[in-house]
Amino acid sequence: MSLNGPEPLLTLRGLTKSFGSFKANDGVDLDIYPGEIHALLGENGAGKSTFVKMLYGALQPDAGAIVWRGQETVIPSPAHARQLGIGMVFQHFSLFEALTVAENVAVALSGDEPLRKVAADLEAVSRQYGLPLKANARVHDLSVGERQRIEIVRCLLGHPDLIIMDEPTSVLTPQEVEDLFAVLRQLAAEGKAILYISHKLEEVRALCERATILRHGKVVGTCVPREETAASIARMMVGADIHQIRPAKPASTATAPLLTLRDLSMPARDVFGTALKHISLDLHPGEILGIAGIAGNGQSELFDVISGERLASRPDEVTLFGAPVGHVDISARRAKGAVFISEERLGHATVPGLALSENVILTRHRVNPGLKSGLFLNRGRARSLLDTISEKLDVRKSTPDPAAQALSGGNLQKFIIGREVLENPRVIVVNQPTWGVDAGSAALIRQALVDLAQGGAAILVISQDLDELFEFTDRIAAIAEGRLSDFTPVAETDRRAIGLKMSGIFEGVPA
Amino acid sequence: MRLELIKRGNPSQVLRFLSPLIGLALAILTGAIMFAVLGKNPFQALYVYFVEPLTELWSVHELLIKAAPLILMGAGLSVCYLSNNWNIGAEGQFIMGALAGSIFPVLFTDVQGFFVLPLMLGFAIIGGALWALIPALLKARFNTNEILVSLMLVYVAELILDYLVRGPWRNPQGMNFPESVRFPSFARIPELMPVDGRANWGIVIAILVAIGIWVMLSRTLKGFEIKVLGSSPRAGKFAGFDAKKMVFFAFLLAGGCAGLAGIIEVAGASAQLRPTISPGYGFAAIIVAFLGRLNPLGVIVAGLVLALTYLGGEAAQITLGLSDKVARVFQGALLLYILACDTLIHYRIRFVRTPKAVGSAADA
Amino acid sequence: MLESILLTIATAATPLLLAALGELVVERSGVLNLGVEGMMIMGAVGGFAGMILTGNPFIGVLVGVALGVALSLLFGFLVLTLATNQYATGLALTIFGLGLSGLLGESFIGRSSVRMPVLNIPGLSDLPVIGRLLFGQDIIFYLSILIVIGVTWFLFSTRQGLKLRAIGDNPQSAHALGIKVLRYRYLAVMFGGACAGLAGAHLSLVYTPQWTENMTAGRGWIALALVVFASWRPFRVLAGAYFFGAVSIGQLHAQALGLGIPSQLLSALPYLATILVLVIISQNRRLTLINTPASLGKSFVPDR
Amino acid sequence: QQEHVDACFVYVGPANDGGWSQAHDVARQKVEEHFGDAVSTRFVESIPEASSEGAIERMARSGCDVVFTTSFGFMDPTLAVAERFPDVKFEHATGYKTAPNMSAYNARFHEGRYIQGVIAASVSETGTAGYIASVPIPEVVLGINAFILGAQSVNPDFSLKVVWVNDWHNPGLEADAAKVLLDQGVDILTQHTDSTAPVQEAAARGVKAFGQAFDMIEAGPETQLTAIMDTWDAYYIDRVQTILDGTWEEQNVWLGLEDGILSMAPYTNMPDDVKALAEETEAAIRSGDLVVYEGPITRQDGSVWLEDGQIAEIGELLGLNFYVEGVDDQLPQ
Ligand SMILES: Nc1ncnc2c1ncn2[C@@H]1O[C@H](COP(=O)(O)OP(=O)(O)OP(=O)(O)O)[C@@H](O)[C@H]1O
Ligand SMILES: Nc1ncnc2c1ncn2[C@@H]1O[C@H](COP(=O)(O)OP(=O)(O)OP(=O)(O)O)[C@@H](O)[C@H]1O
Ligand SMILES: [Mg+2]
Ligand SMILES: [Mg+2]
Repeated sequence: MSLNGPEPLLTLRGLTKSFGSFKANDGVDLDIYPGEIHALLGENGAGKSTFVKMLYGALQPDAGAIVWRGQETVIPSPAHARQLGIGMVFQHFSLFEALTVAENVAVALSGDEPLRKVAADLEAVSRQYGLPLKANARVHDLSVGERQRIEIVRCLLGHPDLIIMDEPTSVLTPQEVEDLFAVLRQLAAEGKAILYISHKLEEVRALCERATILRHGKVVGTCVPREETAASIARMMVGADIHQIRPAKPASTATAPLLTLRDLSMPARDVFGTALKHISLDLHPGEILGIAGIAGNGQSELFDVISGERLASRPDEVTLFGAPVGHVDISARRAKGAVFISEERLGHATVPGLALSENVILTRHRVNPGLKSGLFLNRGRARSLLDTISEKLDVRKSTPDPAAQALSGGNLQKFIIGREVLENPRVIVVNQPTWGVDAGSAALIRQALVDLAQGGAAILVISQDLDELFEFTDRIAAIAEGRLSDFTPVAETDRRAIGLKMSGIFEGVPA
Repeated sequence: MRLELIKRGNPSQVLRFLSPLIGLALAILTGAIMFAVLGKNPFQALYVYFVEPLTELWSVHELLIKAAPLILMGAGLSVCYLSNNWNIGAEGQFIMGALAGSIFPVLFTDVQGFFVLPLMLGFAIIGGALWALIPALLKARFNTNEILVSLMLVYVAELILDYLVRGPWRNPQGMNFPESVRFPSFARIPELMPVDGRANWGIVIAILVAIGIWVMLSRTLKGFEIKVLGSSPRAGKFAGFDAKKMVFFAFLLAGGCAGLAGIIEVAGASAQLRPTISPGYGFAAIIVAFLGRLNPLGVIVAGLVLALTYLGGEAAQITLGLSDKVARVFQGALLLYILACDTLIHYRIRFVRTPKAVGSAADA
Repeated sequence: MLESILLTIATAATPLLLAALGELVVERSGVLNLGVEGMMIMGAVGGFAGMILTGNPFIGVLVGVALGVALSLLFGFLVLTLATNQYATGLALTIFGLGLSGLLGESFIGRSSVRMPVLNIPGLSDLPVIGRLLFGQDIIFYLSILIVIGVTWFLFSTRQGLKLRAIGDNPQSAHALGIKVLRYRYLAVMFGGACAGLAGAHLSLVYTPQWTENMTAGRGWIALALVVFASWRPFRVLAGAYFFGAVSIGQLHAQALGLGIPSQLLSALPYLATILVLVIISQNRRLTLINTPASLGKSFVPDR
Repeated sequence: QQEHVDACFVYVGPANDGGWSQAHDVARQKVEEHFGDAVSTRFVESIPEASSEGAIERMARSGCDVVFTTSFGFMDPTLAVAERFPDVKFEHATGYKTAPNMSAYNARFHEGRYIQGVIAASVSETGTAGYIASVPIPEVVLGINAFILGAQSVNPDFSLKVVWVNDWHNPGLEADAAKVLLDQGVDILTQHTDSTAPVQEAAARGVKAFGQAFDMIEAGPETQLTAIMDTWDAYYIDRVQTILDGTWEEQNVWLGLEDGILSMAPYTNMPDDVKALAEETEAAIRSGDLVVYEGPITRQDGSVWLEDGQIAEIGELLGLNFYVEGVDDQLPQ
């Protein structure tokens, strides 16, 4: 149990960090004891990643004290943190695609052991904790789950006493999550402390002994998660009640589908991509379909071919409103009344350096006639659209028309959703609608989608977040290695069954 | 002590305007120091460089003659660089445009009349564009590095020109010297104000083209497309823009501009083909494009500034006996300063002390 | 005769090889330095000036290398510390280097110099055909071969080389792991400057022991092409440099044989060959995708 | 008559290029030395032919009494400026156009090349020389022909290998060309390009070579046979004097060894009998007893160009673009 040692392993006092005039962390206090699994919770932008990066030496605090094993310490670099015995698994992978697994591990080790020894060590550790890895595989050939294992093994090879994990489960199947939890419990039993960041409150309740909650860079409370409900923890994070989604009435599938895929196959884009194999689906008006799956199993390829960013090999592999569009480009598909919301917010759904109003033009120039007059752009119109979007979806921004990169992740996602749904699209394809978005914003986004379905739109949701899919979709399928399973009504399935499908175990067309 | 960059959420609009001016000021300061080191009075030298060439009308005409090709090519190259197409072969496109445009006065000497000049301009645009098409095609089709291809083609174009004026296109009455016939008056770009100086309508064409490109970049969907594909190709594709088509568009536009500049040079100031027809305008245009911050209106100013450094270089040689290399060092320094100052638009700069490790472990 | 033709090719290839190897390391770290030509010409003027002023060609080499490094530091400050556009900065560096070398070199034009001495390896240099080629050359030639081996060993067998490749692949990740991205990149850029400077010194001390303006004559650009040609592998750079040397010497042989092909066409051959090879190489998508440093040409600003 | 003359020079390359432009600049300095305070000089260097008119005009406007424009490509721009500035005198080198205030001057460099040919054939063992040529213009073709004519006067079977580098000044390329020619077995090297690289290369292999534009003996102390030296000072001093005297007149001259506009560097590194033969040949050319382009001369294709005793017309020579017999190369047409 917690508090099993009188001495905390790590004590933080008044840790403060500003970016420019913005205080990301403001006087944060925290104690971590050996052998405990400690959750760090908070909305998007609450300052969790900033906080742990300071512990790992990747950022320098502006004020405050770090006390490690009773001694006040400055941690100037990650190398120093690793020497002290602090290891970290990053929210965004810090892997090198072109290198092998062993090289990826060796890069982060302090010593100068030969690669062969590193490879042997890592295979030993990976066996010990049940995280199988091949040392000579190249990362770009690996699945996301395997990549996560590299991160963890790399961290463990430094023999840390404190392990920081920033949202490690967002990319794992339920089965993999359980395996990971087993590893973490084993580590805690060995006396190591674990600082665990997650937005998945049920997981936190299952795993963590204590939780510290951040809001706007300040500690707003601590709790024992097991003694709380997900809703009560969320209330502490947001400072208000989380809105419950009103589910849509199940739609009838008697009407003609608005979007169909028929035996869609597509070779891999390049050596790093996934091939799509014989995918079929029907999407009816008023219906929300969910596709579960671990990233890297063909989701982005599927999204690209439905959106028309990549063309199908035959026109009738994709139909929209009954017309074959496999060879029609993305603008024409939008013009028909479909919208596409991609998972990558910066650099795909938006241009980071352009103002939001220009980012409105980005996907709407062919659809919204008001944005152009003759050859010329109508920027005033774009700005007024932006105002409407901001109001409807509560997009919070520092100036009236900032660059896309100046928005926080959750606000940017709200902008993107608002931009796409403004003109009541009839088909919506969305990839990872709330990935990394906090509970409050996520609820807002999901409600907006549900309302659209209620109004007769057909919605396809691709997501790695099973909770999300179970919360607001009608039927769920899973994608694995480019193959798509059957859709099952939500009421007739459960997380375990979908989890199995996500690992590629399902009937269907042969691979 | 260490210098650190802090990203601004929003680019600074004030500095967007000020940064080239700061760069210019720093370059002038460097120039002054360089003059002092070379034993010249820096104030007098700066006067000779930057003011003297503007004090006489004929000299202003010379300035316009030099500025015209720089502005034309700089404006075209801006579109290339904005869209992330690294065309550094404008010099070759300039030459090939000049060659294509010269077909009429050199080969079809009996084709005469007012329509010849427009035909020459048209052919020059096509010639420059076709030469630019090669790197575009190789980039779009085979993913071949366009920097290297466009540069290699400069050497090839120079050799083609050399071959033609020494061989088949040599003036039959020219004592076998390497030059073409002199272009007859109907094949020449008319001079603007012949009483005052030699400047021709080329500068007017250049400025009009630059303004046209500016309108396209800032006001039209095409311009938006150029910026989007340049800064984020994936987002551009998502917006329905075709990156491959943009490769062609940018190269053809820049090549056409360079070709037009080529014919303006040979049918304007020099009136004939020679083994070398450009004193490196195609490379100087790269400086012009960046000096003008890839904005065609800025390019107009930048073209004039750079032309001034050429004239100033000549004036400094004649008046002060300063080597012509000084002008070239100055041009390079100017470009480096402008680039450095551009950083201020997107980043705040701050000086920090490196933190020192304290605590249990040995210093790393 | 064959031996001396090979020697001629080796001399033509050595400066290309050196400059390309330096650039290879720079690009492996994710930085694109288009200023090779500018650093090379500074190496040439530095090498010659150092030799004239001290009478010692070896000091000349050191001065050439130092000037190459100095210019590369200017580049590094701009693109690494100030995060300027790498393409534009490299171009500017070339323009600046060509101008500055002209200014610095004014008083050295027309001065004659001693050629870099040849270091014969006793016994071996008398072997037929390859003896003088491999064992009877100047120190810069030996260095060029050692650098090929050294760079290969460094990149693929050392921890620092691994870190350098990791940075070229993904500087964000490297930074998160605590690798000092900018420090590595600075060192790589300086190594590139040193190699370009050495290549320039070869031109003004071995190739043609004299100083003239623009004497690099576009070799820096060829070196850049060779890096792509070699898909970022040191031994392929070696092959590419000797191939290019052979093509450019070969066209002169064709002329001297009086084959009657227009000399301009023959002169264009090396450039056309470069384009052709670039096209062939870039067609192999898998090869380029795996070897191209993924962050090449993109600025990286660490957050602290 | 006037008290003071401001003489100005426009160079195509750097004033210290070690070749063509430097030769003019050395002559300019000799003009200053010769006249002292009576004459001042100025110059602009590295003026690209493509955009020279502005620079020439700037000179004309800045108060020059005479402007020497020293590259063929300056011809038409000089003419254009001359028309606008009738009171300024212009002197253009190596062209053929003149105006009332514009003269043309050139040197019969081929006289020196004939002597080189004589020497080459006398000392060569292989009977083949290598010739590094710059760009195919009549002057260079005349030089190649004169060289082979001189050589054939000693050894009728003498042959010549030519490599064009398409540049006047490119040390690297010139060195490569030298090596290639030496690798192909020539044992004499001559050049019509400006850098010392070929002489250096020849010296490195102990092969005899001729210098160009300057005495390049430093580059090949043991191997340079002689060099054609561009000595424009004789002409420049002469022309400036006519301005001081008020007797300047437009003219079009093609001057030779006898006029001092070119001269031969000391004959070195050759047997005494060869040296004597060279000196004899030079004297014969100076005296007019020997005319380089005097028949019988056969074209490369075997057809007769000049009958026995027939002397080529100046006009034809100035525009010559074919080889005579014995040149192992083809000229682009
Ligand atoms: N390098 C930086 N420069 C400027 N602002 C930053 C920087 N890094 C983070 N921020 C800002 O600081 C705040 C806290 O960010 P942080 O990444 O710590 O949040 P988080 O709690 O981890 O959020 P999430 O749940 O989305 O991961 C955010 O508003 C973010 O935009
Ligand atoms: N177990 C250890 N005990 C003490 N010092 C160590 C230990 N392991 C590594 N170090 C030292 O810690 C420092 C950081 O090591 P590391 O190899 O990660 O970084 P580096 O190579 O110095 O720098 P960079 O991260 O930029 O490559 C090194 O100076 C290393 O000598
Ligand atoms: Mg975070
Ligand atoms: Mg290290």
